[in-house]
Amino acid sequence: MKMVCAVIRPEMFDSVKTALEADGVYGMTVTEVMGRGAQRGISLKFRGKVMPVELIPKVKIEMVVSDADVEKVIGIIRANGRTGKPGDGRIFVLPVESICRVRTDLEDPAGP
Amino acid sequence: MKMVCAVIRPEMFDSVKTALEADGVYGMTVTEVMGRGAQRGISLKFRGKVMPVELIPKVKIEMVVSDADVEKVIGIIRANGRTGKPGDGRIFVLPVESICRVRTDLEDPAGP
Amino acid sequence: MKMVCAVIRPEMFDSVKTALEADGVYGMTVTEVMGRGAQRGISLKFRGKVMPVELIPKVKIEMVVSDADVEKVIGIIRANGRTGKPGDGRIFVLPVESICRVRTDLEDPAGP
Amino acid sequence: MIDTGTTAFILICTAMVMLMTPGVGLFYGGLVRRKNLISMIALSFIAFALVSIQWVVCGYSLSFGPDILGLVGGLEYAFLQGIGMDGDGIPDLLFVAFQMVFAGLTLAIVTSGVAERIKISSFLVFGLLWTTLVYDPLAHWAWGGGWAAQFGALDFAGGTVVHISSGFSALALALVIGKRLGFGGHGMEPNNIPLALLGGALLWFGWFGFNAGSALAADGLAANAFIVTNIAAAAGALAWLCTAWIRGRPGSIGMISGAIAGLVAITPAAGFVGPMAAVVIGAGAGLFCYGALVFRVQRGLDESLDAWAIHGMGGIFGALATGVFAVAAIGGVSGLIDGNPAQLLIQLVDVGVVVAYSFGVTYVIARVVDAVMGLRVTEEEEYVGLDIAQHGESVRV
Amino acid sequence: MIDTGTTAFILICTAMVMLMTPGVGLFYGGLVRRKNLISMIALSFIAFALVSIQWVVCGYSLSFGPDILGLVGGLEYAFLQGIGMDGDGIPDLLFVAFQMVFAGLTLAIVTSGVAERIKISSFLVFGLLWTTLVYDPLAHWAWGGGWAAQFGALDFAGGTVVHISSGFSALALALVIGKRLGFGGHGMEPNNIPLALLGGALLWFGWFGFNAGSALAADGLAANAFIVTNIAAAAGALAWLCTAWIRGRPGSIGMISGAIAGLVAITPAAGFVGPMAAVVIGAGAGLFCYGALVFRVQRGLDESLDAWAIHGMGGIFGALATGVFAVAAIGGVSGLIDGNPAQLLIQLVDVGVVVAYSFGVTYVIARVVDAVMGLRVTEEEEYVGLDIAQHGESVRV
Amino acid sequence: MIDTGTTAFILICTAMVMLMTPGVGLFYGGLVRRKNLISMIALSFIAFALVSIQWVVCGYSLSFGPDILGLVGGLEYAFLQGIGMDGDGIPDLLFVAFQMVFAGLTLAIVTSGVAERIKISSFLVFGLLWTTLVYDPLAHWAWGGGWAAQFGALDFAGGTVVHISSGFSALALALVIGKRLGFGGHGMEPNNIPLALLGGALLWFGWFGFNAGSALAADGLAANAFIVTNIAAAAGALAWLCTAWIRGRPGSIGMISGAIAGLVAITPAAGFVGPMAAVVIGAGAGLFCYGALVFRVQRGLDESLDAWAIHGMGGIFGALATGVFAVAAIGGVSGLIDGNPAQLLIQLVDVGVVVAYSFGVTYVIARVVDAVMGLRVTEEEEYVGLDIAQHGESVRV
Ligand SMILES: Nc1ncnc2c1ncn2[C@@H]1O[C@H](COP(=O)(O)OP(=O)(O)O)[C@@H](O)[C@H]1O
Ligand SMILES: Nc1ncnc2c1ncn2[C@@H]1O[C@H](COP(=O)(O)OP(=O)(O)O)[C@@H](O)[C@H]1O
Ligand SMILES: Nc1ncnc2c1ncn2[C@@H]1O[C@H](COP(=O)(O)OP(=O)(O)O)[C@@H](O)[C@H]1O
Repeated sequence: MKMVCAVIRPEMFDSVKTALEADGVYGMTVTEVMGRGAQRGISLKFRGKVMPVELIPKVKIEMVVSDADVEKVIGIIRANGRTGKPGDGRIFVLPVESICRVRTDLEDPAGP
Repeated sequence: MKMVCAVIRPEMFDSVKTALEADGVYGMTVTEVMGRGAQRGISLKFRGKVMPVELIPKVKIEMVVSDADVEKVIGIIRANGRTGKPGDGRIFVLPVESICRVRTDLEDPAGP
Repeated sequence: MKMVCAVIRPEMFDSVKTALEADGVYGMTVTEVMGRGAQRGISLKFRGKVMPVELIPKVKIEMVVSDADVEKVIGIIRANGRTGKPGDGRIFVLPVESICRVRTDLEDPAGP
Repeated sequence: MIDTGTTAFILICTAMVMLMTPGVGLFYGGLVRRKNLISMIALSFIAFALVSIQWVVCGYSLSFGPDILGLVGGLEYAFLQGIGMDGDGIPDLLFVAFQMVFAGLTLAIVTSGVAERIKISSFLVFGLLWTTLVYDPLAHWAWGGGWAAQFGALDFAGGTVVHISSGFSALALALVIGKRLGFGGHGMEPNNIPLALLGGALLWFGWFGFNAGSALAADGLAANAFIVTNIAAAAGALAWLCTAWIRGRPGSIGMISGAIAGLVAITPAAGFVGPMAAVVIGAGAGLFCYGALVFRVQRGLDESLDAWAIHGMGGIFGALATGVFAVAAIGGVSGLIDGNPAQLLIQLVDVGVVVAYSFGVTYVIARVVDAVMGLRVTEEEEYVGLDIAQHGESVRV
Repeated sequence: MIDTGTTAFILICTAMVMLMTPGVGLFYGGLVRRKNLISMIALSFIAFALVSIQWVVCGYSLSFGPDILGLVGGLEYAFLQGIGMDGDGIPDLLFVAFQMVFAGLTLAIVTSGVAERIKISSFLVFGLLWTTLVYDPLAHWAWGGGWAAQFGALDFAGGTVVHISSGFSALALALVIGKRLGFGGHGMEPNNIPLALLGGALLWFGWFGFNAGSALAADGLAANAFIVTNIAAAAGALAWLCTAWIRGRPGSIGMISGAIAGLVAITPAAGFVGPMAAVVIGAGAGLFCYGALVFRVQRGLDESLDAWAIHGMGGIFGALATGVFAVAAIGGVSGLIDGNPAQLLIQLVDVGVVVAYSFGVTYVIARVVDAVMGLRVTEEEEYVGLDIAQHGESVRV
Repeated sequence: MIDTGTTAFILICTAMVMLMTPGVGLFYGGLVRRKNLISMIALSFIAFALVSIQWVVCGYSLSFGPDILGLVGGLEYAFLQGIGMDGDGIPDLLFVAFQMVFAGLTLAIVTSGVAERIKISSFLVFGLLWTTLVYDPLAHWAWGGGWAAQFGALDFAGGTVVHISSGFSALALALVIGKRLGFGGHGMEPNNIPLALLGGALLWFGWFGFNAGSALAADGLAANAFIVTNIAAAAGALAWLCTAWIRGRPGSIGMISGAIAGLVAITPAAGFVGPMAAVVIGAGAGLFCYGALVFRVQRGLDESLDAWAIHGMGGIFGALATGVFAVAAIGGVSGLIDGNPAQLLIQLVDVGVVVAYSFGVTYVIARVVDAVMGLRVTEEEEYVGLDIAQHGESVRV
């Protein structure tokens, strides 16, 4: 079980979500975040002075998926969240030890 | 040390928090998130057309607890966050390598 | 690769961010959260009655960094986010299995 | 003859009262859960738009048309036939507009009882029936020459017509539609208190148009209505704040609720009582409505946003207080203290009839609509929230 | 002689129209992406401040100075020379103020076309040119004794001057500045619908001052303008809501857009048509502008916040409807139905000229400014968002 | 004799000024940290409610009662005894109401100095003392026939009474209560800039009622006051914007602060100067207050929301500018440029006395309240935030 944690452009969120849906990936937790990454390459010039780039609104999607699905999910996010410009985002994969539901007392090892 | 990450109904948050308090679990970080899970089973019919279900407001609680406490915490969340209907939420357990305070320079291996 | 996850005072965020910047740590994802920790020691008395302390606004910074950088990052956060009073926050370190970009199809093992 | 000063005054007052409707929407919207915020604001707009059309089609005529047995107006003015730009003091069309915004607001207040669970289509149907069968007759009774006016009941700006009627109708509606899922057990904290306070501020502002405008002249009576309105609001806010303080913490929602309670209670009285009575009425209403709210919660009634406790009970308090504190020197009628105990009795009867009528008729309308098309969204829709389920929109975190 | 009632009325109406400008800012701000929310609100304030100064320097004189060939006013009143506290009905200075808030609002509406990508310095230059070269002549034509007034074109409160001009100017501007990065493919959902609804509520409120105040008297005509304004807004809201419903879900943004469409369309007509015509005009505008918006989206035009579809096309609809529904009994002029088909023709010509002039001149101004200093921020700045890039501020999550 | 036009005007102006108080609350609330947002809005409401009651009990009489040695009014009108619905031009009760909303607003502005750290109970006590011992005498001096009026000091709408007094009182209060924990080192960014801009918009809107209403007539003077108010606001906004631009980026908070600075500065002058002077006064105030703010920050003074820099220093600027730019043709009094240098001296003396009195007396009151019950919340409460600590409420993320 892995947690795929993708930080993407808010503008691409809808197409990513729809694409994941189409491929049967439903479970996700979404957070509006602010982020900074490769856009450090972006410099805003202001009255001659280069200003440090601030944080930019991003959307973080957390999906816990079975180990086998990790590649698929990453592929879908890349295919649908890409514009090719700095700021498209990052995907982190974290190990998950266990997952369960609140609704029942059963463990939920089979994943989402 | 584990991070117990529970995504629950906003409506149940207060009772979960109070119950955790009562059992001595104080440390927590709470985020308002949007989520989608088993409510994929829910279909909204609209003018005959079935509409895809959108994201629903949820509350994410992250608690770093000692390995021994994981089961207790999960039990409390289940006992107090359950309505028995789809949407009650999920709990993920992630491994944590270390934890420390900002306030002092000491490591904090004993957990929260 | 580790995820350093720091929950700090909103008031200290700017100086922490600037200090990280100065040391070449750019990539970060920031979330406004509510938290509760050692401030359980804080008691608000109200009309004689001690009130339970509620959740307080905090800022969560997630940074995925190479194993070697973990200590440095923690040091910077501590140096710049500390007031010495309860509420300064916690830092959790979580293992990360892999990290990649959305912008290209290349893996990104060298870290951020 | 048209007086430009008075006409200017009522024109602006009408606009101010119009602003109260989104004010109610923002106030209610801030108090519900985040997934229903848009829904509450939208319902207020929809209520207002619906009533605006109904009013020119038949509502005005039913309210202010030639009296039929003291019960309702005739349809002579349907489609505003014969209503023109002339008038006595103010243009007739302006009177129509002024009364229109009252009617729209009243339906918006009623949405309290069905918050977070009403089907928008059913609300449209219910709203149309309600404003026609409940609001219009009540307006006729009090202001259109109906039995209450003939009987001598005092209602300066709508304590019975607007507040008692909306409050008790919200209660009836809440009983028919049933509690929200999880009500009682679940936390249902306000999602956006600053928005609710902004809504409250717009209400307070608009209420000056509501009460002072009801003098239908820019004169001393309007000035009296204006100042007692502000005093009662302030007294209500402080009274509720302090009561809440004694029992816990002085929350801002309590403060603004107290202000609204004071505003409601002074509404029927504004043209009949003086400033010092306003302090008593405002503070009394703050305490009384606070009690009503506590009672409502204890009884487990899910009249969700307290139109009943604040508008309904505050309206009763105000109508009776009018019978107590009215002074002949201000509005030409004496109340209990000024030596006319009969007035209190008249007020009591009026209140009783209005409570019974609005609660009863609303209950029946709600049952009928529920039976025919269902008032309530499905359980899934309620879980998902009305913003998405009904409007296909959502408020980001 | 100054009439206190009328003066009181116009003073307050002026303040109400002023409030529409931040209303536009909040409305637009709620509709863009979060990283540009502050920018939209700030642009509306800046537009208003800029025009306020330009107006007293030369704008008023260009609009209302002695007529030059029917095209523009002379500079006799520059710096408000000779404008004093006396006047006919209302003080001359008040007329200046009343017209000033219209001019400021109009520029604020135009920001729709450049939302999320305009450079603030270029906007200042563009705005100054635009209000001087487009708005001022148009105001002169319709209200300052220019050719349109002489020709007999009817525009009660600014259907051509304010709405057609701002709508088509926004379109021209959008064509020059180009689409937002990612427009079409990317999701660009409203970041804050409640804020947009609040903005809409302020617009609705202020519009009473806009339309009724345009009677320049607190009289029956103002009352007529007031009530038809409300009716058209309500009808527009319901019409759009229902249309959207048939094709999907009845969103609140659609509802408020419909209300604005109704308000726009009734603007030129408010002093010429009666309440029942207002129902038709409002509902018609709701449908018509809905169609225009769908067309705009299908054509892939990034006139981002639909000033064209709602103000521009709604303004055309209203101007023509005025020619159809005008009744001599109300505004002294008959339209098609009242037996004067010529009026419709006059309206058509007026609309045509205003559309061509405002689109054409704005296009040229925009090209020139773009060539000289660049209208648009850099790609990086657009990605980062104008709040940070232009203002150095940001809205927290 | 009551004039309906004037009465209509002042009734509405009173309502508009009332709306400024929540406007201040929203403005301040948007500028503090999220954990104190509700607190700031609530404080403004509480200030207003408290003063509303105090005003009818004794405040009005202390301000406008029969003069005692030029210092304060007698208690003859306590409890509004003898104040009725008749009057000269407007009903006496309306004058009471109009002055009431000024008094309430002024205390709300003062909360700037104690933002994010005041104990609500102490604020109630402080507020009561402050409005009685500081505001009421100042109002008497300027408008109630006190020494300043006798001396010939000009203050059209409250430059000294409202703005200098609140600004310097906020400073005194800030010195007594001390800096916020972490002030200087910690980041204390505005939590909600759009809300602050909305608050600013309501202030700008209400200020028309404030300044034009102070003509106490719907006449040419009111029109003059109206237009110069708008011009000064616009000029102030643009001036501050450009200054901030030269030194960095043109933020929206700077823009709206500049507008408020312009509004403050034109307040005492609105009935004495013309439109072109207003451009100078507004722009000058924008620059001057910008400088004052920078100075305040450099000196490490935690007068948290800049009532001192904007209201206090802007008020001084405006009072002196009145002495410079006053023209006999407008308000009957000449200033320096119009050939009466003595007026500037009078203004200087007036300013000096008001600064000293309001700072001094406030300092003493604050020390006394601090000694008796403590002005400030505990360190824990401050850390947790006043929303939770004082009101038991919170704003969700
Ligand atoms: N090392 C990191 N740790 C945590 N979050 C990161 C890191 N690097 C990037 N991010 C997140 O990813 C977002 C997009 O990163 P960015 O570098 O702009 O994308 P790209 O590399 O595709 O251009 C950032 O805004 C930030 O939220
Ligand atoms: N696979 C997943 N990955 C991440 N978050 C998930 C996943 N599945 C569910 N969630 C989160 O849990 C929330 C509740 O899930 P849901 O399936 O509705 O609960 P339940 O299964 O108890 O009915 C979702 O809204 C989502 O935020
Ligand atoms: N065990 C925990 N699990 C998750 N988050 C925690 C935990 N303990 C503390 N936190 C987070 O850290 C924040 C600061 O903790 P706190 O104990 O107040 O800091 P400190 O220990 O430095 O005084 C809390 O508000 C909470 O968000």
